[in-house]
Amino acid sequence: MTIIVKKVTQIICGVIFLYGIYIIIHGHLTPGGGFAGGAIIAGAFILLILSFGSEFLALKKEETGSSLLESSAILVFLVIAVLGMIVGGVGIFLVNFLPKGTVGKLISAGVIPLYNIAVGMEVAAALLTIFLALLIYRDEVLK
Amino acid sequence: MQYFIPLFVAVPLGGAFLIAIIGNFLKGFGKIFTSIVLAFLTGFSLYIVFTLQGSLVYGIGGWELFDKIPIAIYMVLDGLSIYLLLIINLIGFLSAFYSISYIQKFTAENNYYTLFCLMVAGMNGVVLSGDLFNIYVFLEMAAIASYALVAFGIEKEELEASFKYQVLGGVSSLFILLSIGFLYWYTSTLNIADISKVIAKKGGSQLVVFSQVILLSGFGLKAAMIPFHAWLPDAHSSAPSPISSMLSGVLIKAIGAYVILRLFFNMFEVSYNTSLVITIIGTLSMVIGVLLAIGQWDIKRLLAYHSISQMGYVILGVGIGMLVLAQNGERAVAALSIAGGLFHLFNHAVFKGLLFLNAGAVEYETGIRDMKRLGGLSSVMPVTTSTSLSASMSISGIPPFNGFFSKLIIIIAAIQAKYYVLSILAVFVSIITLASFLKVQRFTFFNKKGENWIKREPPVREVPFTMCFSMVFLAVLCLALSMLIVPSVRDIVLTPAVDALIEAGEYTTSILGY
Amino acid sequence: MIVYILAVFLFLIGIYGVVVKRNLIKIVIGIAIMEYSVNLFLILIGYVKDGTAPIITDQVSEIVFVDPLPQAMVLTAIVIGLATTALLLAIAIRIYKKYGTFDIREIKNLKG
Amino acid sequence: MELLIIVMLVLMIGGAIFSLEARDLLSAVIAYGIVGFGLVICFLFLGAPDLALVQIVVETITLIIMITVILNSTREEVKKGWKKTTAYAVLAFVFIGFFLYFFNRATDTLTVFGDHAMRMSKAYLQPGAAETGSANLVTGVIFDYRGYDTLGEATILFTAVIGVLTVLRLKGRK
Repeated sequence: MTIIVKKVTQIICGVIFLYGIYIIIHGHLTPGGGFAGGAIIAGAFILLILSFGSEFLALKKEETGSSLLESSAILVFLVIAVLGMIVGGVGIFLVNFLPKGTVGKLISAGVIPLYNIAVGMEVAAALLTIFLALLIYRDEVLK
Repeated sequence: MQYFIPLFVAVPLGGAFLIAIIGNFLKGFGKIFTSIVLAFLTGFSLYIVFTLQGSLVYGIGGWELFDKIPIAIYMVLDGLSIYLLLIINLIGFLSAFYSISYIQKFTAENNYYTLFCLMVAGMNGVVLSGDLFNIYVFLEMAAIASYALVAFGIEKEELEASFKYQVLGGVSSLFILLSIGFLYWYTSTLNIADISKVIAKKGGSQLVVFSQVILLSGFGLKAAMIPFHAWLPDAHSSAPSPISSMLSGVLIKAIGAYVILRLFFNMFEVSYNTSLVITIIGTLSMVIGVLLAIGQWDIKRLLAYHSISQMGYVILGVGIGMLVLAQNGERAVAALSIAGGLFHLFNHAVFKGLLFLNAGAVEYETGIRDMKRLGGLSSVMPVTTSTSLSASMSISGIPPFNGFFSKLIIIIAAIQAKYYVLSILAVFVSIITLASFLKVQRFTFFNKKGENWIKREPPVREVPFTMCFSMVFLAVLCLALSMLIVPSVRDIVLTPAVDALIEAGEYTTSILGY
Repeated sequence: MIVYILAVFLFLIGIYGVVVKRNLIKIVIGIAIMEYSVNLFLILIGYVKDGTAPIITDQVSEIVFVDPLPQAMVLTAIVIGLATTALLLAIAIRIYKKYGTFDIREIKNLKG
Repeated sequence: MELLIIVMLVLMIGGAIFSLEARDLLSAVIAYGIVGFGLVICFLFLGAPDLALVQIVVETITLIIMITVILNSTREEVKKGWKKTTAYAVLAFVFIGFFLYFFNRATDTLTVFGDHAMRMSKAYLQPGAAETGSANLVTGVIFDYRGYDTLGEATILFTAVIGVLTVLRLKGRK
C-alpha cells in the first residue's frame, strides 16, 4: 500500500483499538458490548494487516496465537457461567452472583462486565483468526 | 438431582474448549478426553433414565415467574428428552471410540474432536431446552459443527457435499427463524409452554397454520424427509464414517424428528390436517427412500437412502398416533403407534450407526466403497462381517433382532387404527429393504474368494481394537434392544417418553405450574 | 403492514438468489440477504410507536421503550449469519481451487 | 417513521436485485454492501443502537472477507444455458407468489406496525435495571436473562472458526 495509507493507518489503528476497548468496558452503560467492541478491535488488526501487507507479520504464528486466545477467552466465559453454579450457593447455572452496585456507575452490573470482556476478546480473536486463515491460504496457494 | 441438568451441555462444551487449548501441546489428549466425556454423559443419562419420575424443570439464571409469565430460559428434562439424550450420548461415545483409530488417516485430529464435542453439545442443548429461540441457537451450533465435519477430508466430492448441505441447511434454519418471528409476533413470548398457553387462549388463527407449515418445512429438511432430502445422500456418503454414523444415526433425529414431535405435540394443539400432512410425508419418505436405494452400488450412498426410508417409518408411526389423537380415537392405539415410532427411532440409531461403522471399516482396510469391486471379505475380516450381518438382519426386520419388533408394533398400530394401506406399504418397504441388504451382504462379504485380499501389498486384515469394540457393542445392542418389548423394561424407558407426548398438557403445567 | 410485506419480499429475493443463481458467490450473497431480511423482520415486530432505545438514563424515565427481546435475538442471529457466511466462503474458495470456476454447472454433482 | 423504513427497504431491495443480477462479482459484492449498510440505518431508526454498531462492523468485515475471496479468483460470471435457469426462475417466482399471498392472508388479523403488545419483555423493562444492574437493558437481557443464548452464541462463533481452520488446511489425509 502507498505511504499515505501506511501513515494514516499508524495513527488510526491506536484510536480504533482504544474505541473498541471503550465499547467493551461500557457495555452495560452505553449501547454496544462484547460483540460490538470485539468486532471493532478485530477491525483495527485487520486494517493493520491490510495496510502493511501480510509478510510484515509472521502470519502463521499469529494465527495459532489468536485461535489459542479465542479458545481460552470462551473457556473463561464458560468458567464464569459455571462459577455461578458453585459460588452462588444456590447452584444455579449462569446466575449473576456478584453484587449489583448502583445502576449508572461503571462497576455496577455484577458479572455482566466480566462476560462482556470475555466475549469481546473471543469475538476479536475469532474474526482475526478467520481473516488470517484466508490470507495464509492465499499465500500458500500462490506459492 | 435437578442441579445436574446443565452438565449435559456444560461438560461437552468445556471438553471442546479444553481440547482446543491443550490439544496443540499434548498430542493424544483429544481422543482420550472425548471418549471419557461421552462415557460419563452416557452413564449419567442411564442413571437418570432409571431414577426419573415425571419431569425436571430448571430455570437458568434463577429467575422466578414474573406474574405467572416465564421470563428466563428453562431446561426441561422429561421422558422424551432423556430418551433422546440416551441415544445421542450412547452413539456419540461409540463413534468417538471408533474414530480413535479411524481418524489417524486424517490430519488435524484435534479439530475433529473439538467439532465432535461441539456437535454433541449442540444436540444435547436442543433436546434439553424449553425455549424456542434457544432451540434455534443450539440447532445452529450442531449444524455448523456437522457442516465442517462433513468437509473434514478435503477431497472434491466432500467439499461439494458440504457446500450443498450447508446451503440447504442454512435456508431451512432461516425458515425456522422466520417462523419463530411469526410466533413471537402472535404470542410475544418465546417459552414453548407459554406459547401453547397463549395459542390455546387466543384460538388458532391463520398465522399459526402458516408458521406450522414453515416450521414443518424447515425441520423437515433437517430430518431429510422426502421433499427436502436432496442433501442427505451426498453429505452422508462423503463424510468420514464415524461422522456419517452420527449424522444419520442421531443428528437427523435430535435436530429434525425430536423438534417436530416436541412442537407439534406440546406446543401446537394436535390438529387433523397437520397430522395428515406429517403421516403423508412419512409414508412418502418410507417408500421413495427405499426405491431410490435399490439402484445404488456405493455402500454409503445406499445406507444414506435407507436412512430416509427408515426415518419414514419413525414419522409414520408418530403420524398415525397424531391422527388417532386428532380424531380423539382411543388413546391406547395412539400410545401404541407412538411407542412403535419412538422404539424404531432408537433401533434405527443403533443399526444404522453400526452399518455406517461397518462401511467405514471396509473402507479403512480396502479403501474401496464400490460394491462391485469388493467381495469375499468374510474370510479376511470376520468381526466386521458378523456385525454387519446382525445389523442387516435387524434393519430388514428379521425376528430375533430389534428392527422386527419396532416395525411390527407400527404395523399393528396401523391396522388397529384402520389404516390398512399404510400397513401394507410398511410391509412392502420392509421386504425391499431385506432384498437390498441381502445384495449388500452378498457383494461385499461373501461371493468371491478372499485370498486376493491378502496378496494385496497392504494385506487386508481385521480392523484395530477400538473399531471392533464399538461394532461388537452395537451388534450386541441390536439384540439387547429387542428386550424393550418386555413390559417391565418398557415402562422404565419407553412409556415415559410416550406419555410425555400423549399428555401434552402435563408439559405446560410442569413449567408454568398452572 | 406494508413494511412487513417489504421485509418478507427481501427474504424472497434471497431465496430467488439461492435457487436460481449458478454462481457460488451469488448463492452465498443470497443466503446473507435472507439473513439480513429475517433480522430486520424481527426488529420490525418489536418496534413500539415513538419508543426509544431501551437504555435507562438518569432523567425521569417516562419515555416509552422499544422491546429489548428481539434485539437480543437479532444480535445472536447477526453473529450466526457471520459464522455461516465465513464457513460458506471458506468452502467456496476450496471448490474454486479444485475446479477453477465458481459455476455450479461445471462442478459435478452440485445440482439441486 | 414508517415512511423512512419503507424508503430504506425499497433501497435495500434495489441493492439486492442489482447484486444478484450484476455480471461482475466485485460489483455484486459492493451492491450487497448496500443491503448491509441499509440495514444499519434501519436499526438506528427502529431504536436499536446496539445492533447498528454490531451490524456496521460485522458488515465491513464480511465485505473485506468476500473481496479477499473474489480477488483470489475470477471476477466475471459465466453466462450460458438460458433454458435451465429460466425453468428455475419460473419455479422461484411461483413460490414467491404463493408465499406472499399466504403471508398476506395470515397476517391481516395481527397488530399493525408500532403497537406491539409486550408480554415476556414486560419483566425486562420495568424492574429490569434494578435486577440486572445494567443501565443498558439489552445487555441486561443478553447476559443475564438470556445468558444461555449468548453462551451458545459465542460457541457458534468458536465452532465457525474451528470449521474454517479445518476446511482451509492444506493436506486433508495423510
